Amino acid sequence: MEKGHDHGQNKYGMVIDLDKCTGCGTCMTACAAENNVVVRPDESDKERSITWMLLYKITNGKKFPHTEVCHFPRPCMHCEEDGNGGHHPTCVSVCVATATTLDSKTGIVSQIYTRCIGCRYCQAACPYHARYFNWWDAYFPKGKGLERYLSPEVSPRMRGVVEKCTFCHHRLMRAKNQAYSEGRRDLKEDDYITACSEACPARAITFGDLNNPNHKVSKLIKSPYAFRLLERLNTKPKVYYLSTKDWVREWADNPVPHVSPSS
Amino acid sequence: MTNPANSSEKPSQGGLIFFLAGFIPALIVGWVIFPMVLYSKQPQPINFNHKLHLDPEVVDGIEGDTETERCLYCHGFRDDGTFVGIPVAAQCTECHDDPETPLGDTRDEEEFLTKYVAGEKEVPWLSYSRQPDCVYFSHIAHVKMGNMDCSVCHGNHGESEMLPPYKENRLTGYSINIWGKNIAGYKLDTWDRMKMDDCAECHTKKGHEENNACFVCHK
Amino acid sequence: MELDRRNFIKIVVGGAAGIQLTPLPWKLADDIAIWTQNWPWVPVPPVGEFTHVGSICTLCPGGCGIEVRKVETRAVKIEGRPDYPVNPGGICPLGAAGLQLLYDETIRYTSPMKRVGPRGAGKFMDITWDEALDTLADRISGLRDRQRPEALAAVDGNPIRSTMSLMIERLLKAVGSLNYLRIPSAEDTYEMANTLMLGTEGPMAYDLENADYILSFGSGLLDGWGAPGRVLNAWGLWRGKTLKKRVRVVQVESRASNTASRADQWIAAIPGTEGALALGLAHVIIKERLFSTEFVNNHSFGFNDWMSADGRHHMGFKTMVLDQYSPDKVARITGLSLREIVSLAKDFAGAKAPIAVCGKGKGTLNGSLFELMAVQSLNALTGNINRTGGIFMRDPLPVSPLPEVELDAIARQGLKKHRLDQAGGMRYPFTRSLINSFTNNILRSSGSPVDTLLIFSANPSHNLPDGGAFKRALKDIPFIASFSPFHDETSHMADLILPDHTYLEKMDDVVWPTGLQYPLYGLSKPVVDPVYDTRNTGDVIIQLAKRAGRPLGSAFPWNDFEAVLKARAKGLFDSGSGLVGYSGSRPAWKRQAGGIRPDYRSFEDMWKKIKSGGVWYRPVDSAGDRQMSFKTPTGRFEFFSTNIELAVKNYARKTSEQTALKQMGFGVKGEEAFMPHYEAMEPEVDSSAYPLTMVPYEMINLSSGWAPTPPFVYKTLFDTQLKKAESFVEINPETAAQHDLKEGDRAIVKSTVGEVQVRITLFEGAMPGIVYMPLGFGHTGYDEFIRGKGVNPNSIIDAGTDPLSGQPVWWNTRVRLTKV
Amino acid sequence: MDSPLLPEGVKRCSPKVFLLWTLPWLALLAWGGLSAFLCLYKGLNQTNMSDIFAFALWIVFDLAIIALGAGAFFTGFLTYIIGKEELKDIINAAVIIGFICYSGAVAMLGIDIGQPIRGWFIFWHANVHSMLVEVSFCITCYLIVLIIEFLPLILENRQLDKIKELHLFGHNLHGIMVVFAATGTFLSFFHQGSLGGMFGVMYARPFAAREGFYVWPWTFFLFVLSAIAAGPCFTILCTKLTEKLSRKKLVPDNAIQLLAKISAWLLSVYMVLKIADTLDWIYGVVPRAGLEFMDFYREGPYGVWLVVCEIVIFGIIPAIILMIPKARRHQGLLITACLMNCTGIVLNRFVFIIVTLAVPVMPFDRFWSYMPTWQEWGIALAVLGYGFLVFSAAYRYLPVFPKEKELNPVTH
Repeated sequence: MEKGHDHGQNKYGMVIDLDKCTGCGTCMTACAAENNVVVRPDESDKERSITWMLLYKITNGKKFPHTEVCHFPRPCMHCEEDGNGGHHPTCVSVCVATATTLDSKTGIVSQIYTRCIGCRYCQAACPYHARYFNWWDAYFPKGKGLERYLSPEVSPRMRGVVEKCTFCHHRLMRAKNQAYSEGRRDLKEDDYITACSEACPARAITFGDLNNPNHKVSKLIKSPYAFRLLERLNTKPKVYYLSTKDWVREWADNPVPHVSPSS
Repeated sequence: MTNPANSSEKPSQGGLIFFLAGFIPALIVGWVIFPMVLYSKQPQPINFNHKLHLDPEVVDGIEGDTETERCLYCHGFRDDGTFVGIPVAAQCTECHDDPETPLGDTRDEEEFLTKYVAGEKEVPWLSYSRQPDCVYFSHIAHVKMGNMDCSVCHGNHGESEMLPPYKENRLTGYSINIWGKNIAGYKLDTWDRMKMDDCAECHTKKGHEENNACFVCHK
Repeated sequence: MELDRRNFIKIVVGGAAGIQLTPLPWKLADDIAIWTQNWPWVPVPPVGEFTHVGSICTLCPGGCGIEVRKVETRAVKIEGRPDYPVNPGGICPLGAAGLQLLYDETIRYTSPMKRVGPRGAGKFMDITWDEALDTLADRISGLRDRQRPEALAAVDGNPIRSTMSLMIERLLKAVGSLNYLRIPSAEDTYEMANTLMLGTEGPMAYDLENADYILSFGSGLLDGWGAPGRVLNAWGLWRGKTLKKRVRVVQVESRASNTASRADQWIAAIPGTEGALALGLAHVIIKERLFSTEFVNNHSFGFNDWMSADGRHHMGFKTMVLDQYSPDKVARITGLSLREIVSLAKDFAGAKAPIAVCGKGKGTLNGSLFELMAVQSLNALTGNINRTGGIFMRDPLPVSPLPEVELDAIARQGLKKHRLDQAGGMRYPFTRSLINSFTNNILRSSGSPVDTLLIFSANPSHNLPDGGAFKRALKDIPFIASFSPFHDETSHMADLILPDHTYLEKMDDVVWPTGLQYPLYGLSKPVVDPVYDTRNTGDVIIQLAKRAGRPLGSAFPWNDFEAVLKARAKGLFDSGSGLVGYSGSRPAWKRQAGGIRPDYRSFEDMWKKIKSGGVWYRPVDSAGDRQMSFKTPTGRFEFFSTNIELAVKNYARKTSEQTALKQMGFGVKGEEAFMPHYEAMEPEVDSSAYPLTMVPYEMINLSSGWAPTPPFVYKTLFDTQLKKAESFVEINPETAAQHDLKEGDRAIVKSTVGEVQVRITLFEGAMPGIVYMPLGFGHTGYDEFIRGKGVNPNSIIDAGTDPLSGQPVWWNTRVRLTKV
Repeated sequence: MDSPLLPEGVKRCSPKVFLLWTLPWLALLAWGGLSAFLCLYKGLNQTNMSDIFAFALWIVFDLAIIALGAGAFFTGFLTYIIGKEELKDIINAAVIIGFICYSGAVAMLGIDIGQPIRGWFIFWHANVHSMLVEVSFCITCYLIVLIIEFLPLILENRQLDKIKELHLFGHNLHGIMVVFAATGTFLSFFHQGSLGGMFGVMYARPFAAREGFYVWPWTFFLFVLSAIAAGPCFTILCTKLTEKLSRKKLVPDNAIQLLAKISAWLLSVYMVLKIADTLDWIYGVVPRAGLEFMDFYREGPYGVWLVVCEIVIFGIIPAIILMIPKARRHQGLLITACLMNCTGIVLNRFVFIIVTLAVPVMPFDRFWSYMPTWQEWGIALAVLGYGFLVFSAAYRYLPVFPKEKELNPVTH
């Protein structure tokens, strides 16, 4: 347990080791199951299928048999800034109804479904396609009983609002309640981790407080192989990646080799 | 259609009367009728006497220095820190164990034992303070860590002998207890209303503005 | 004083003014704001007390540990179990979405049913369990009365060695039928290879976590092979090390699968030539004398040429490999470069703890026997057997066998009849079951030799690589009873449904997860009460037997399936070893300091703990290292299989050895046949009409086995794999150019047995000349989430026959590709 | 039959002809009505909008007509504040066009958002940092202003004018019109700008992002300029069309010419700045994002030709035509130039919305393209129909063009 991190500022963040990631997709299904993400009969329309965590598949473009493949798991980046030095993420500063904000205490970008009016400006502003609009009513047909696996910790969304990865914020609340009942205010490192990092079989996803030097994430981001997506845009994401492969790190930020991606 | 020309020529008297003819009924509608229409009223399935159950003389084991401690005797916390809320019948039967032999002599207890305990049914209590699904509230954070008394939000419920009828706002579907007892929105006591602004007001007063962040209370 | 326009206006103004002075407008605005947030038809999950139930996942034979999070009685989330030895916390995409299989009512049979519509239409009517059980019991007794017990057959998809599979085999035996069919999987081939070379029927045991060099012959280590939770965790460990110390992973596969494209080295050999490559590597290793003389000399048989008792000279493995598998020849066969082969051999032999892994894809489908033997011989050459970071020769799990069935006359008569599939016979002496030849037998004979077919935990009409033959065969069978909990394609052909619980509602065992290096017994338990009127098939079999009267009833003396499981577990206790608790602090694959004392007092205590913890296991140390008592006839690791030799001689009693080999389906002459060797599997198809090869491939995020793919998982598929109702095949841009196909084009893939329409996606990682089609699409059963998505490669597979094992060769169907 | 409603001393077509004329526009409205119902009842899955194309046809239409509607405030500004008397002859038309454009735009926005019944949250829970909030506020207020500006004209209808109160009311309104003109100008300036700002501030979208002055990216000013450059042209087009259809001269040439001249200058200035901005973007924003100009046009239907069309063909050329007095006096050329000018503006809005969203930002993402559904077209075109109806009705029943009588003396 670390001292003084309850009233101090936390900055929760994620480090994804692309060398370990096998592209199995467990992070995606675990996320969907954890967060009551709606699933429709056809999920192949990638422009409209809701995936808070999404795998992008990239190849090094080399000819057979020198082809290499790598997957980029992409949650919400929970950016710090808007890319122009403004201290709101680009999606937050554009929101008309204050439905999404950057929590200064956790560094998590919230999304309030009952406040959102569905103007989708935030989607246009987000370069990571991390935000998803509910184009349909939640799919829970009568007599299918699908609503029975819904978790009460995350409220299901109605049609016409935007949703996105919340770093499993409800798990932070869960962890706090647990700590409180044990008479603690401070959280231990493992008390609060996201569903994706918990489920990842290859242990590729590490989650923790970037402000806490003792947390694994803080150590990992010091690696020479650590980088962030679109670093050049200065959105200051709190999701970091690790890869020892040069071509992968190349892919993460412009300039890009002019080959069309296979994802 | 009356010809505007001549109507404008004819001088009209008693303007004020006509004005009041609109004004006064409007006031009545707004202050008297509207509140009656806005809220539906429903009695609880059976009565529960909080005062009685909080009396150490009557219920042994209930003693505790503060009233809050006594409340927690039934409305307590689970090991994972979540709040029990309205107790389930199983909790009641720890004392009211035998349907045949009531501990008191009220008809409510009798009904409770025969209808629910014997019939192994839960009592369909109507919750006065249920927040909507989009709201997250941690009792333990407030009561245990924040040392707040139950009464701050729930008032003197513990001293009541009768359960008041449950009133629900027809538009929002929320209980009047969280949606504001006073139709005009005046707040005489802290427990008159439990809306977002009330939570925020208290957070701010206690110097916890950071807890007004959206995700602290929304899920 | 009339109410003219002016006065009317006054009233209105007055009213308007008055209303402003009441709460009405302001309160209303506020309430409406909230009202707009209420969407009554969006479900609101009930709150309640959270609990966690630990169990294991039996969606695949991997048997990973799962922890189910519940709210009151509802299960709301499946997570990996950190306190389970197989998969410390991790889980696979299908396992994480398992609740959708439990709660999606429209893919489940909610009670026993009998068919009302035509076969395949999936129209059923609810019946009672009594009616269902009586119907089937009468049917079986009827067969016995007519002295035709062998006309009862069963297809079983339960993992090999599992208690359920024993129960089913036992039922048939008690009735008097040998026709117990298994869905072929890599496990069957492993078992054969181990029997022949190590002399044990125990499973393959790879010490992956401790190895420092993994040479995988097409095993989809990152595509769902073995226990995914365990293998992917191992991958994480390998990659966790510093760059220099990293475990080297080499993948032999023709396509850049998840595994191949991430391996340190990708060896793109032509599919089906893996065995040749293994022997080519052996050649280099032997030639360069890089093999372990210690092991070869002291613990192996048939490496060098040898003289048998009768004074005849026999060729040894060494001689065969040296003159048959020179690198340049192998290079020609496999399409690899000479340099690649030589350096690979040196790397492999040079590693401290190298493992050669075999079993194609996920292992859902069978492998090739001689290929597996060839790969195993590599492990023998490095002598990395029964050594840390090698492969272990394991005895089967010490679970108690079920007591012998006492048979009545009818049963004894029935058991004298031949199996319909020739398995275990003269021609396929080492094979337990051959469902493909079973199918052909039915299709060939006029009037089905099978009267009643029982189907357990299997969906053969979709999952068998037989070009849809089994589906056709089902039409000829008079009566079919399915025990499937799901509306799968096979159950839609059934006349009677006796629905099983789903894996989250029942108690069932996992006897040694695939490929695990230490003995482990997993026990699943009901995490929720049965959601519908279903029953554990284990219980149903007992009830069925009791209804069919003596002697069947007496063959199942137990009250319920749990009693059977408990009786089996007794053996674990009697072995006097093992643990039933796992802290997670010390991985079971780590060499434990000193012996391990059992953490249970009595059998009852152990059983209680297994039921709650779901596991009994024996960590690596007590493995009896370097104990080299192989249970082969020679007591050694057999490069030269005396068993095969015996079998062939056996067959040759009536004829010459050469004709015997020919008739047994060998492509080689002489003693080569008794040793790991390579046989080219060229299908007799005009290669000008069918210029390409179709190779089905498996993905970790698409179920190719019996369990359906849960809806959530479809989110993980790319729209270059599935788009609306169409699935894609991967081909190399070069091949595409030859057929003037572009990304996204539609095309017909036609084989000699059928054709399907697919869309094309160009993938540099695909071997030119090959069409790669994913397994797991093309369902017609289940519900709108699963039905009508893509095509099923099985339906166009023209399977050859693997020599000696007789199992299908499903990886080299010749096809033609025509643009639509 | 409806003759008592017609303005005095002017000739109008027969009711039958007028009815026939309205039919196609009514049809468009019906189509739009059906589309609107589907989108509100079934949700926005009825459109081809997606998480990629969060903004699409409707927003393009909105921005386009708001830009073209700028004629209203700008002409008002010139007439009442600068005091260009001759424009009094066209101001009414300008106001009506403005009213049509803005009310149409607001209606479309109401359907475009996912939660129409929560639309007012923009004001209830406004986020002051958001350009879109500023837009919404200004547009709503300005719409009210437009109604007020439109009102006196409506009250000049022959029958309404008979009612004394209304007559007085209308007259007084006229008197203080300068106040509203000023307010309108102020509001318009800001929302026209903010519409540009909306895209300029998407700093993480290198295609749209721009630096700027204080909180306003350059697009803010460019949008204002382009709007007031195109607005008058659109007003001219509409009056010309009315003249063509009514086979009458309605507005004295000097008014038209003045507008044309002004927009010529504005357009020229705009083009200069636009080109400067584009260069600054190509050599500033783009390389800083690690990209090069051509990266945006690597794949997909949206190529460099868009830039050429927008700046050269539909920008510079009309500017030149309008600049040359001889040319702009030539009817054909004048109309062509105005058309081109308007097209250029629409193209500009299209590029900023659709292309911005179509080009990938993540290097490994792909290029997308978008095609509206009939429901989307329905709603968009309904605004067109609505426009024609309102304008026709206004022309028929109101003295829209003060000079009409003297230009076309009715001979008995």
